[in-house]
Amino acid sequence: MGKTVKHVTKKRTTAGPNEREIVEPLLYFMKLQREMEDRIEHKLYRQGKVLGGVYTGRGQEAIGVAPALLAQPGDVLCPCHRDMGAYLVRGMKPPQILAQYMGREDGPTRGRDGNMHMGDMKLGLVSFISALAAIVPVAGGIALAMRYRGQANVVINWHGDGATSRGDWHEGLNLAAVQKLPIVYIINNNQYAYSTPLELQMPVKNVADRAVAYGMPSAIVDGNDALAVRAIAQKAIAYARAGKGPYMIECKTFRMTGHSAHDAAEYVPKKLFAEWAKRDPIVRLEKHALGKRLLTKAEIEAMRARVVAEVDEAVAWADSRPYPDPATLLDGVFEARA
Amino acid sequence: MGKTVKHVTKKRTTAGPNEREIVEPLLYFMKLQREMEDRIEHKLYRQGKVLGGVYTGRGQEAIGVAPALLAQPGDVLCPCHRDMGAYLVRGMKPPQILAQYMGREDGPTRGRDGNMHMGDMKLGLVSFISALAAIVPVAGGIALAMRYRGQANVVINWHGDGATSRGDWHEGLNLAAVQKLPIVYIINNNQYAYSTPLELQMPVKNVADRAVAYGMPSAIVDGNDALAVRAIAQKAIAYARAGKGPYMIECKTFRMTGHSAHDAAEYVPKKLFAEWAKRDPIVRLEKHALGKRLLTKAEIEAMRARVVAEVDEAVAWADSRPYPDPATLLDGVFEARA
Amino acid sequence: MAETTYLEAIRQGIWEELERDPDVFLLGEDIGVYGGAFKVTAGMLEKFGARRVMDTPVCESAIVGTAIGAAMMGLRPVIEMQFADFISCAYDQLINFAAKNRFRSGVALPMVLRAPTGGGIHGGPYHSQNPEMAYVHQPGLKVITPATAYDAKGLIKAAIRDNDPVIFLEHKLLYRRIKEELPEGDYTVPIGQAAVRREGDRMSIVTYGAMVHVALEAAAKLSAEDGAEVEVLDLRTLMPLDEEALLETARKTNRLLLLHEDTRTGGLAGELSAIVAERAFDYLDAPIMRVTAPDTPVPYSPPLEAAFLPDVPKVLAASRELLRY
Amino acid sequence: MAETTYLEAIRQGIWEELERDPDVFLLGEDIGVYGGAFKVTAGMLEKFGARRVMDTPVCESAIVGTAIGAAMMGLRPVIEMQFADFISCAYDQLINFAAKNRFRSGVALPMVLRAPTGGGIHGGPYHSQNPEMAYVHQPGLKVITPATAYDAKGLIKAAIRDNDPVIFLEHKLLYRRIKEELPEGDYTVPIGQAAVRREGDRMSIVTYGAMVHVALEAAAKLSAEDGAEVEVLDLRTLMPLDEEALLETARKTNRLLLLHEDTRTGGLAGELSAIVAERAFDYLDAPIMRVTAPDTPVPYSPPLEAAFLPDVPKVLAASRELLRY
Ligand SMILES: Cc1ncc(C[n+]2csc(CCOP(=O)(O)OP(=O)(O)O)c2C)c(N)n1
Ligand SMILES: Cc1ncc(C[n+]2csc(CCOP(=O)(O)OP(=O)(O)O)c2C)c(N)n1
Ligand SMILES: [Mg+2]
Ligand SMILES: [Mg+2]
Repeated sequence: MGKTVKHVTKKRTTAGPNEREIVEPLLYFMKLQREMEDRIEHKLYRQGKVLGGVYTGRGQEAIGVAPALLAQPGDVLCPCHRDMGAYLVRGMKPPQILAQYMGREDGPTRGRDGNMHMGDMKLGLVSFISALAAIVPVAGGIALAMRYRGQANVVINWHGDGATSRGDWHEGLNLAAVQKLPIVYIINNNQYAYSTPLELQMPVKNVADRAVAYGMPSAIVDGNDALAVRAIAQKAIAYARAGKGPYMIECKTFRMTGHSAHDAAEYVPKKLFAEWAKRDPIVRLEKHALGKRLLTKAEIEAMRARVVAEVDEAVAWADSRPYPDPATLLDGVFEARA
Repeated sequence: MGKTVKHVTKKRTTAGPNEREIVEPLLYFMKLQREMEDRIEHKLYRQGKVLGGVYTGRGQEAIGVAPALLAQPGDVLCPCHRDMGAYLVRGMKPPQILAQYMGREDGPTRGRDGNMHMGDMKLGLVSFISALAAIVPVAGGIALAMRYRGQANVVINWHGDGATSRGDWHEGLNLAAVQKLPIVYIINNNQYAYSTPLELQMPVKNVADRAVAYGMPSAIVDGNDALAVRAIAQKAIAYARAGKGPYMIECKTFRMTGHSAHDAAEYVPKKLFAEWAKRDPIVRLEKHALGKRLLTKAEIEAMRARVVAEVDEAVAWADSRPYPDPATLLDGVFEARA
Repeated sequence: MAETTYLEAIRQGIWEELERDPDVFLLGEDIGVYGGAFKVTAGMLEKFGARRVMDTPVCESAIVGTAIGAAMMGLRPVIEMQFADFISCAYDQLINFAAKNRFRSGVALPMVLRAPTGGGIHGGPYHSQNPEMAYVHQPGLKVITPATAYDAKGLIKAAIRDNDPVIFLEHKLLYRRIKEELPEGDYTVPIGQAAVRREGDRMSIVTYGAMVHVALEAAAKLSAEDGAEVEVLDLRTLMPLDEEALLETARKTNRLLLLHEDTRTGGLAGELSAIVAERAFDYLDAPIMRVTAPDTPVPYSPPLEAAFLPDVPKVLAASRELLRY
Repeated sequence: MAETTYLEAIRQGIWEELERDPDVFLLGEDIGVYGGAFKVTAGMLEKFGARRVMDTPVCESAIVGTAIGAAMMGLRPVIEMQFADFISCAYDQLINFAAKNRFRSGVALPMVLRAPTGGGIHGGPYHSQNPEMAYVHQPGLKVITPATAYDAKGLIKAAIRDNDPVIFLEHKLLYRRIKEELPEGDYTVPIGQAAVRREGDRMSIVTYGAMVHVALEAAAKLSAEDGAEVEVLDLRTLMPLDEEALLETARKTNRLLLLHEDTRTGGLAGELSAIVAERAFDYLDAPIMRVTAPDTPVPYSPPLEAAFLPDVPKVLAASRELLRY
């Protein structure tokens, strides 16, 4: 009755030919996410312009950005609260995103919801809800619709380690696996669910150990290595697109912040922050790009400046936009009557 | 990253020394369950004396009876709808059970609920609810209470293959495994959930393959071999009792009936019934007992007669009992005020 | 023409929508080979194939989640919960994901959740519940409770064509007990319109689902025995609620009896009473009365269940009290 | 003596019960090392140890199920849901297992589920909800909604000592915003008793939770500006409901304004209205009015949220209309 759980582990740090064309957008979108989130957390939130909970993906940007860059038109992305990069890649614009955070009329939810709780089906972006893992069976339904229509598309569904403890996660993965739906699950294992460390969440060493319960291939990857994430995501997406069924990727990473802006993360041993700071995915990719002469220092500096300017402009625009009209509050609960 | 899933498979058909003392109660309670359920399904239900859904464990009796016989005082049993044998072993009496089925005042739920939806905490028997797998985290809470109180007791929790698709199953197993709670899960894999065959339920060959997701030891056993079920249950109970955590046992078996009394099971290939009829656990144990001269033909015949007489008497008694007084309907929703 | 049962009417409605619209598909436990626990989907797998009639594992939350995802993509999933009691396992998906999706993101979810509700079959606490209020109370869900075969067919078709998530509650006691001749061909019944089932001037009984038949029987008795003509209003849809029809009958008869099989506290009757007390207070000549199940789980034993369920004698007693007031 | 906040009052109450009764223990997400999302359980892990303060994975249904099992064995689990919005993930365990256990099997479940509810902190659709009606409507659950620090402490202690499952809803807006001096030593507040917070004769506002403070502010204004003395009844417990206190104030002032932060249709106000329309109809001099949130999800953006939430101006407008009637 023995059975072997095999995890494909990718640690590749090279992207093969055309590497510059691959690295440049990776770096750009990771930087853009970083700058957006820094601005939101360190400026707008403290200024009281962004309200409610603020969650960032600082240090985890590779996980959202790299797979999103591989998605094709018609593919659908279901990111979670630390995956702003996926939204940016897919074409949601910084001004819109900031309008969302600031509760303005021009955000994708028109002030109805906040932070990353937004989507745009025209861009293939689904608005997740707070209940962790509730998106997982929904992602399955989207994949089912693709197959129903005979489209060779896939769903990419991100979530954290903590979400894997929930019933919806199990039900969603099981149904997707029984039905061999085209989904890639990308799990950011940042070692905490709020204040709860892995050993209080799960009795296994790796989230990917659970893929065997669904007869699903899985891989574990260094989530702070953008090229490694890209390589395995490419494989997983191809697998799902070929109709072979779902694929699970566990990205080992670390949450370089508290759970949200109000959380000082005193429960996290300080040395872990120091250790993981050395593995910053942006710094690593820059080094790689410089070392392999894919980008010059000047180009990287120009990219930084561009990102800052974009975010400056986006903030100014979003902040100039009006709040939604309270008279519209009742609209949109149901379809408007003809 | 390789990891090996190992299932301990027990196919032992001998119980070692004192075998007669082991085989006799096993056979008696299996026969008693069979007779009770035959009477309920083929007589009382057709006579309209038992109402609602009627589910039997015909052909699966070893799975409820053998582990229950190993339970000690203070252990708590959480059986499901096909495990009447576990109730009988634990001391719930046939007259009471029949009063329950017949909606009489004297059933353990006083007519509030029907069929196997009953319990008696004094006997260590928990009343499960219909929602499949809802009992699983509840079993965990009971086990937690045992540990909280420093009792070296265990919980035995039965359910079917179908229940393993539900979120509560996952949440319950995960929490039990994280907390190393003293629980033995006994899964009757009878190859169907209502009309749904295994391949539409789960993407793995064995339910026990899923134990690896919870870092939990597991075993697969021939569920129609009472002594084999007993042997592995003994091991699992010892493991849990020693504080090592939960243990999963998958019993391969077959549902020798429709899902419930109204279901002709036309979706089940006829030949499967024929095949599995040959493996009837009662017939097998009788053969074993006769072959090893543990019991004589006369003893087995006497046992049969005793069981029939007991059930005759129980039916007569239950049928003589009154229905609950409708004036009591409102009682017991909340604690009665002093 | 032959008469069609309530169950067969729903089956026909779904069947016709499957034929009419290739985006309609079914999802649920035992709906395929078995044809559903109550056989509402019998024959559909054979006719439409596994792509459109999909058997699932036992995973209510994932079934609803899958429907949400498919609906987001423009498909029109019609899902079956084996008993309405098990909708609770998918509660979060329904009230938090399905109900709020359009409001939050502007994306329509054209999906229908069907489930058999109600008591009277000795199903006990877990096969007899009436869960409508959990969903009526959640902004963003429509809730439909047909009482006749005609409505069952017309409303299931309207529900499938609706662009919002619909909870479609079929009273299992009616499945095979009521029937009527149905018109040939396609028709729908508009969502959100109540129907006066019997005209009267002395008092009104406002109800829905299986209780419509109890109300009609009581009204007939009150006419025959008491000479009192009682109006019976069948709400048909609980959300959106036909407030105008409710107010109209209240203003007409000035005496209101609210009747439902669901338990009392927090049941729909409270909401109906509040609407009338707010908007037609001056028309009332008597207290608004409620006949409902008491605040207990649904009991299994026949005499307990009979005591639990509203029935004709209970409605008669309350009506006579109201008429005397 | 120093004043104690609402939050600190709950914390004290739990702390004292942990000290008093070794069968009391806590279970929830991030309640240990972190002390809970709102810090209600801060310091308890350090003081009482991991046996009695247990951090769990993110699994609401299993948390409730675990509490049910432990309570069956006679322990007294007090569980925390991080936000009341997530109780929905455990809905089935609550309404089907916890609520019905005593009725079905006679086994008591002394357990408490605590959760922060309500809006006003720009938490958006998933961190602002008021889920009380899902549980008030389910026979077998008690539902408590304290409005003051005194009550919060007295009621959490009463809830922990109660032998039935209790849903204890803490309004997060009150956590740090209100405080008062508390008596020294042990006290409880009886479950099921409303409190008149302000006496009046012209009309009554019946409410609970954070809205008690809105009602009091409005009543003060009506006294000062309109010379109208308005009675304010704080229900404190929604199930069991203090019907007598409700009827008494209705009979006294003859004009009723029902106020809650929960959405309108199917909200508690409907139930209250029905009770009064049934049992005190002849005392009413005016329609029963409701001020509630509208039937939408809770919006995030400040002006939308302000439009959504009942507030003093809205209560004043409705009160003046009622007083004029
Ligand atoms: C069902 C549910 N319970 C609780 C929460 C509160 N909550 C929000 S995020 C979070 C931790 C999530 O951990 P993980 O999935 O690992 O994601 P991370 O934030 O670490 O990326 C919790 C408990 C929630 N959103 N949903
Ligand atoms: C949550 C839930 N959904 C649906 C049902 C209806 N139902 C009752 S038993 C059953 C099949 C159970 O299959 P399994 O767990 O394999 O047990 P078996 O009956 O085969 O022993 C179903 C679908 C239920 N009881 N609970
Ligand atoms: Mg995490
Ligand atoms: Mg089975």
